[in-house]
Amino acid sequence: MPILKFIARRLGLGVLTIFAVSVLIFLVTQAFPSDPAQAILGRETTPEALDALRQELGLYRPAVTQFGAWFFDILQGDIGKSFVTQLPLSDYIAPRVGNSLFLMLVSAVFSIPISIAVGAFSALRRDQTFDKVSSTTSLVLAAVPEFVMGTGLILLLSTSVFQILPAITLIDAGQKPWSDISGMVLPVLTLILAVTPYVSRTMRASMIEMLESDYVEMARLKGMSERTVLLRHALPNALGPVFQVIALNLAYLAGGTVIVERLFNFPGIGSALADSVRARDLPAIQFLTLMIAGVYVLMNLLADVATVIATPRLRTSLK
Amino acid sequence: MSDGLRIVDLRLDVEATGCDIVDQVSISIAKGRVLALVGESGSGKTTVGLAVLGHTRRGVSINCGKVFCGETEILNLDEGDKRKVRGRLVSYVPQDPSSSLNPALRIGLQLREVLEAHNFGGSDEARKARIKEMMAEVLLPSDDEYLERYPHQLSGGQQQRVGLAMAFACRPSVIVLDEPTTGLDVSTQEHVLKTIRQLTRDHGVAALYITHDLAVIADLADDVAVMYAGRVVEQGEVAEIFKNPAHPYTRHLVAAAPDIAGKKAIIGLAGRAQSPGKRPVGCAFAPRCELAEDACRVEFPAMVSVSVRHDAACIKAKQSSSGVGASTKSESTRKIGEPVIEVSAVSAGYSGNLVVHDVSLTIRKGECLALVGESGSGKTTVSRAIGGLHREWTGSIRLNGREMKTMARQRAVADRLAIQYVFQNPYGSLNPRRTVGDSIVRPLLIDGKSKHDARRSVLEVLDKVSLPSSYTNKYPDQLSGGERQRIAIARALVSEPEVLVCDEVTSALDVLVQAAIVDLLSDLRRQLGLAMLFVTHNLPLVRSIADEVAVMSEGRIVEVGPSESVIGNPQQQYTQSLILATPSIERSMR
Amino acid sequence: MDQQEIETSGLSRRHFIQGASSVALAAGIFSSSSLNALAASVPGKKGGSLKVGVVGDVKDLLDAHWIVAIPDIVRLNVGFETLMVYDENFKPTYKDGLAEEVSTKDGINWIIRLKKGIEFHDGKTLTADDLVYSWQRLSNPAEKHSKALRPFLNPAGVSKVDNRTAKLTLLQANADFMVTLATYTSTVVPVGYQNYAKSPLQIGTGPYKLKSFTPGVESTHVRHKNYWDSGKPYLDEVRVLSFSDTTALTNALQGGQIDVAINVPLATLPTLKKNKKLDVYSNSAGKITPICLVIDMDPFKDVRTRQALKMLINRKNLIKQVLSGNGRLANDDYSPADPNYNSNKYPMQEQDATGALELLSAAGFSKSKPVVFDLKAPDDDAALSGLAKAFVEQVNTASGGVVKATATTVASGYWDTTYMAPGVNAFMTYYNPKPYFPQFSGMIFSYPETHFPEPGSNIKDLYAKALGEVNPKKRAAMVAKMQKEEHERGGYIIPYFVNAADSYSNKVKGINKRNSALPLDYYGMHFKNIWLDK
Amino acid sequence: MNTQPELQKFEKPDGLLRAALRLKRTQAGLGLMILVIGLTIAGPLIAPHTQTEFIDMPNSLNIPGALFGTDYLGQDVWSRFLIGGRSILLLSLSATLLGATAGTFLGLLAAIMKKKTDEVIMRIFDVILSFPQILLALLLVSMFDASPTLTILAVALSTTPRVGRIIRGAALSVVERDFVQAATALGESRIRILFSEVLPNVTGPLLVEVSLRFTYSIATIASLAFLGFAPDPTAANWGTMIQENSVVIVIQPWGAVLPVIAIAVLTIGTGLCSDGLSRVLAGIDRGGKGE
Repeated sequence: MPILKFIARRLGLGVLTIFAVSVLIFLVTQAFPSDPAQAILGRETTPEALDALRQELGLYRPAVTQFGAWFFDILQGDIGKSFVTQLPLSDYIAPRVGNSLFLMLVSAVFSIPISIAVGAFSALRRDQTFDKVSSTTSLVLAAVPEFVMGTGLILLLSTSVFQILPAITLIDAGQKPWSDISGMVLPVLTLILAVTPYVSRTMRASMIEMLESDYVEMARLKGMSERTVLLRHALPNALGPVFQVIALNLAYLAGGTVIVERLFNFPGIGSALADSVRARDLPAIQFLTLMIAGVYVLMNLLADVATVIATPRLRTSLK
Repeated sequence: MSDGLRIVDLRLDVEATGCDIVDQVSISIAKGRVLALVGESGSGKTTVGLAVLGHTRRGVSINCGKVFCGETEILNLDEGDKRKVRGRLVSYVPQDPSSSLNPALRIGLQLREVLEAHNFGGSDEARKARIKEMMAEVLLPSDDEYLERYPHQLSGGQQQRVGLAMAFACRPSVIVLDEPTTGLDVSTQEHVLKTIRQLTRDHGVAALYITHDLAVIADLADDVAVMYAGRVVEQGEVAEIFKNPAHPYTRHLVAAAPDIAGKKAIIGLAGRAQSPGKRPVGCAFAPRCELAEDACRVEFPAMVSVSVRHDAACIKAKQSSSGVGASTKSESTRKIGEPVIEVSAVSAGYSGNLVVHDVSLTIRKGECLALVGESGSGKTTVSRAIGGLHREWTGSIRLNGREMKTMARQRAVADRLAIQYVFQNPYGSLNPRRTVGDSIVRPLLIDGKSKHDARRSVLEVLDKVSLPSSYTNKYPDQLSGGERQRIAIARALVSEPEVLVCDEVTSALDVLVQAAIVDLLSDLRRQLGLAMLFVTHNLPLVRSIADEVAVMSEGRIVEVGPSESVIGNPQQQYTQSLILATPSIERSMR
Repeated sequence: MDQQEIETSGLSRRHFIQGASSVALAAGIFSSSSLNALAASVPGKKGGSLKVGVVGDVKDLLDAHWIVAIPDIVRLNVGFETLMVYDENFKPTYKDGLAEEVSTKDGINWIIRLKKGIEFHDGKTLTADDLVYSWQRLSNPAEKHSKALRPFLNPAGVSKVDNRTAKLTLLQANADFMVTLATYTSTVVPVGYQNYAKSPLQIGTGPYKLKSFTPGVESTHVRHKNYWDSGKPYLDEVRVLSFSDTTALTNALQGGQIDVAINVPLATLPTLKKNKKLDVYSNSAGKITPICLVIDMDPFKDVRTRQALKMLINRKNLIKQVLSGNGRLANDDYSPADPNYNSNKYPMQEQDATGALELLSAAGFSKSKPVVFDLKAPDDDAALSGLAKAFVEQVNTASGGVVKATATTVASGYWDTTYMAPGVNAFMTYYNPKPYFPQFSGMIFSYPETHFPEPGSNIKDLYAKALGEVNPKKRAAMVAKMQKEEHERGGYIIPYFVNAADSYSNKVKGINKRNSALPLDYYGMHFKNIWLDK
Repeated sequence: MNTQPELQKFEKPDGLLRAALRLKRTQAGLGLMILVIGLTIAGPLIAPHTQTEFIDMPNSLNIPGALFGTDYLGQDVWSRFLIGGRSILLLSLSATLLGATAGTFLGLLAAIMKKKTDEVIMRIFDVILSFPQILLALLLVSMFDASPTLTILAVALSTTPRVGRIIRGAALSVVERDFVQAATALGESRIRILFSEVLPNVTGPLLVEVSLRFTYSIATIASLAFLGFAPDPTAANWGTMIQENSVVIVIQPWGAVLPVIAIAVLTIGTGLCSDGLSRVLAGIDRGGKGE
């Protein structure tokens, strides 16, 4: 089964990348100026206590050993304790993963169909009003930074102009991510506005390319109905390149949302990272960055596989 | 004999500018006959072909005219009806099958959908049967496994056959074939042409065959329409056209077409047809026409009948004074000297697997050796090895007895400059960001010549390739294909090499230009006593330029010898089949 | 950072009453407090869940005896109670405390008797053993929170008398140890208590029992069914939610997503006050945000530099600029509610550039050789970073270039990496209001932030003597001496007293609007007085 | 006919720019950019007050001499706005240029060296690309400090592989072209081929990518400031301003609104420009790349 071999190969590559990523993260956090032990005990401590803790944390071991220990613990699913709370990180992160996942799902469920539809339609109506409007809009939206967009939305919908939506999300611990729907409107909206442009523009471009292609012209010359021409000949081939962008954006939604989550106080991994950075909680920073990078790698892998499966030329040429 | 296809006074415009691409085109084709629409690239052949199906490319619109397929007028139909007609009444065979078949769909489906779209055969069983039938007719296996294949799993020839099957699927009465054999090897081409002839005759289809290859026309078509700058300048029966072409342009075409069985000197014509909008008033060919007089520049000449069913749009059509004199160059002045290049036992490959096996060649001073073969025969690999552009090769290549290193970079400057390479695609072989002058002068600078001398020799060499010195400051994309190829040759010559390796140098050019370039090359060889390796898949051309020919197949040299004898009476079975497969005007006229 | 404050001072009753009136007049809130007393007397409706918002992060912790940031103070107060509680005049009272009676004859031996029938969250009855365990934990030298208590008490000094009575034997006399008993971190915990990091089981006697706690996110506390104060608490549960910043906090309050917002930025007060649905209460008891100059480091080694800087600032403008006017002038001193406040009657320091410049040039500074330092502040509290920026701007401008100060706001890890870190010579901190002695000890023993006093100073002995001194006149004299040294040589610049502002939905009832050591009068006395009017 | 696409692909760079400038969107984009850049250049000169000077009661509007009132610290919003664009612009510009240069070099190198070098470079790119741009920057800046140098390096680092990939892709198709072969046949040195044959033919894609990256650099650097990681927190900075003043946005919106508008206008401007360029370059416009 060549496809499996291909997936395996890509998987291997992904694992290698992740490993390199983890090394990078560890190097950066190792170079971290202040002393973890100090950070844990605060300044209210004795040299003895510091020394003891450094021993306990294994800070006296050579960096390689430390890295190895850290990496294998994570492999075994033990992501360790927070430096500042001394509590197992999993308790802190697990619910937030759920929340972020939900946020990502909701945003994706809305943005992806919309963007594909918009992209395809403006490709069909190329250089007509709809196309002009939609492409300019998406251009503008793509350019504006999320926190600017988010602040704008807060101004518009929850503070200055209208007060119809809560400016922040409140998901109580133990509660399901969907417990505060009204509070999720703004973050989701911001993310949709941030993601849709890319997908729709890619969709438009590749759809136009397909519509220009010889075989679509041929299909027309064969007397295919316009519907068949679009749905059977143009669309499937157009989707290929879109997978890549969708994957990238999903990955972004899953972890690159630090700003948006912080802006709306959304209890996800993005804001978790922001907090950990503020508190200089090394284990949390290390794990979260690694996890987010992992999602990126995984998503790209999925995209590649999807593209291969969707493209006979590639699929059949696998060995 | 009732008309299958009748085009009346067709005109198409560029929407943006409103100037015509195609004008005053009237053609009629009887059922069961093939009319060849011939012309250089940009003459508007394809535009006409598509218009027959009521289709235009983006930005082009049909201004006026009528197209009758049998009794049905196509252009007045609304989109829905056009769709019903396309593929059913009139169908289309595209130029490049590899890009015209949907890569994502199995060929079986792509065949079936035509039938379904026109509800041909009524039942799925009937359609299945029809598909098998069609596959058989185009000589392809019709088993399900084969129908399950994707286009990219088929060879070029097979893809084109699928294209044909698709076109004939619904038994159309009119079919448009747009250069369906360009890019196919001669043997494949022959089969495809056979199939086309077969199908059209059997089913009484009126076929519009668009091409630039006169030999193919002679081989296949019943009638010819010659297009120049968007207008039909001459039409009539094939034999008529070839025996006494009336329009100067047609005469040039015929004179420029190399033929495997006929004369070997070919005569080119400089310049190129003007693009839509830039076309002169009156006869568009006038600027290139040696017979042109003021009257030609006033208005476009009307069609005059030359003889029975043979018309030409030229005021001088009647007077059969050929303006095209045959080549007057004396052959005697050519003298063959010492071996310059000795290739012995060269094997070459790509990442391990060999594509060239133990090839040996010798090229003497002033001699032109043609290396012919179908695509994938390894001829280019050999030439690249000689040029020092191929990494993976073993054996020995000697220049004047000196052993050459593998890659050009490892060779001595003198040796690099002694062997010069001219590439197939003139559009790719010049750096678009460099002026012509800069491109040409590089070799000299590498040679360490002073700026001043370099500049002088650049002007000299431009003159050699008969281009004005003003071209030094032009950029490649301001030049025509022919001019670019001249520049490429100039760059090769500027360092006064001993060996010139020409890799398919004319394949991207129109026939007139091709002839001109071939002319140029022979002249240069004569003047400079160059040793030349002329790599080509075009056998007819070989007769016109080469003294010696080496035929390659599957990485091996199958036959070597003087071109006359090899082409005239080939010894090897492969060579024979190759020559037989090559269409020839002479042969078909006999 | 108002870290754990074991207070080792005391003041006799009478002085406190004087102090009371002074505070009351200063704050002018007699009427309101009496009104609220009435309001509080009305029995509230039962049930409901109260959402309390506070700026916090993953550093949030839960320990009955130790706090770092505001969320920790709130959570501590929901679940744990002290033996005595300050009233609005910082006078320790038995009401709302666990002690029935506290007595001493010599100021060394203190007898503490517990109220009857007090139950822990787990149903266990409070006994002297728990008291002993609590005070041993509080004074255990191994625990970081014991620092300020060490001079007065060690675990050996804690003993059980009978089932409801325990005895604390101090290492030295302390005339008014009661203040220590009233400090909100001196809570009573059951035998074997450990902090949340060690055990999620947080058993106390408070009106609400911890149900769940996620640092940086929230904690949920449910009603303690057998709470000792009859009829209370009213609410079913109290939820303390952490917000990433004050913007999110105020947005949540205005969006009605939370009922109470602790410590809202003063800049937002106008907006909040305009909001009909909200109630704002600001506590003017004397919270301070000192600028700490380390006195044994350059350029502050020279006392004239310290004095010059104090003269260079325009305190009125600082109140306007940083507090939007919500503050009172301070003269680099503290504890305005204390009867001994400003006993030397120093005149308020006005901006005096010329005087300052004379001092500086005398100290050898000039435009060419300016006073250079970098003032560090955390970026997440506008009260601190704002003051730092405004202060720097003022001294630079006023000194005409003789002072070249910069302000750096530290984005992350300020309290670990910057505050009091070696090599840092100027930084910001803050303290909740409290009487003079505990504040002094906090700044000398818990947090020698400015490294005050200078070598050879006897101010520490003076402090110890003053503690033991029962006679108010003699004590006042000693305090005056101490304050003189602080005023002349101290490293703190305290330009004003901050009004700590809190805001809550007007559905929230039962909050006693009076000044107190903690916001909202101890958060409505551990939230037991608060009820929701639906 | 069949040569049309090639002609397009090989527009000369000046041709590209000029052609792009004929598009309305490019003109508009350039206009917006010039507007904001002009503001950041002229701003500090025309600012009525210094960026830290105390004007009046914080968050108050209609104060004489303070066009848009005072911010959370009683400073002049208008002056801080005028001054606060410069650092963002300078930082993001230098970060983009640095990243683009590195990316171009590595991309070309990968394209022409092929085999191992290519593999190694691309893998390294993959690793960096596994981080969202803001994440990588945040990680570096928070671990050390938000000094200008580090900020530039952090953003440049995340820009390099993105530019590199594009350039490599463009270069690969160029390297295959015959004129590069011709140069090889003449025995030109690799470096010379890289810079005088290949580079001039990828300036189109490069230009587009750089303008696109510039947009993202601005966004990233502003976002960092918004998160509190500005090189100089006391100095006026649009990102910081939004963060500082959003708490009082209801009573005094300008402190946050002005910078919001400015950043939006700037990024939209650069966005329009890059889109115009890419339209011209590709004939049809390409979609944006994710993140």
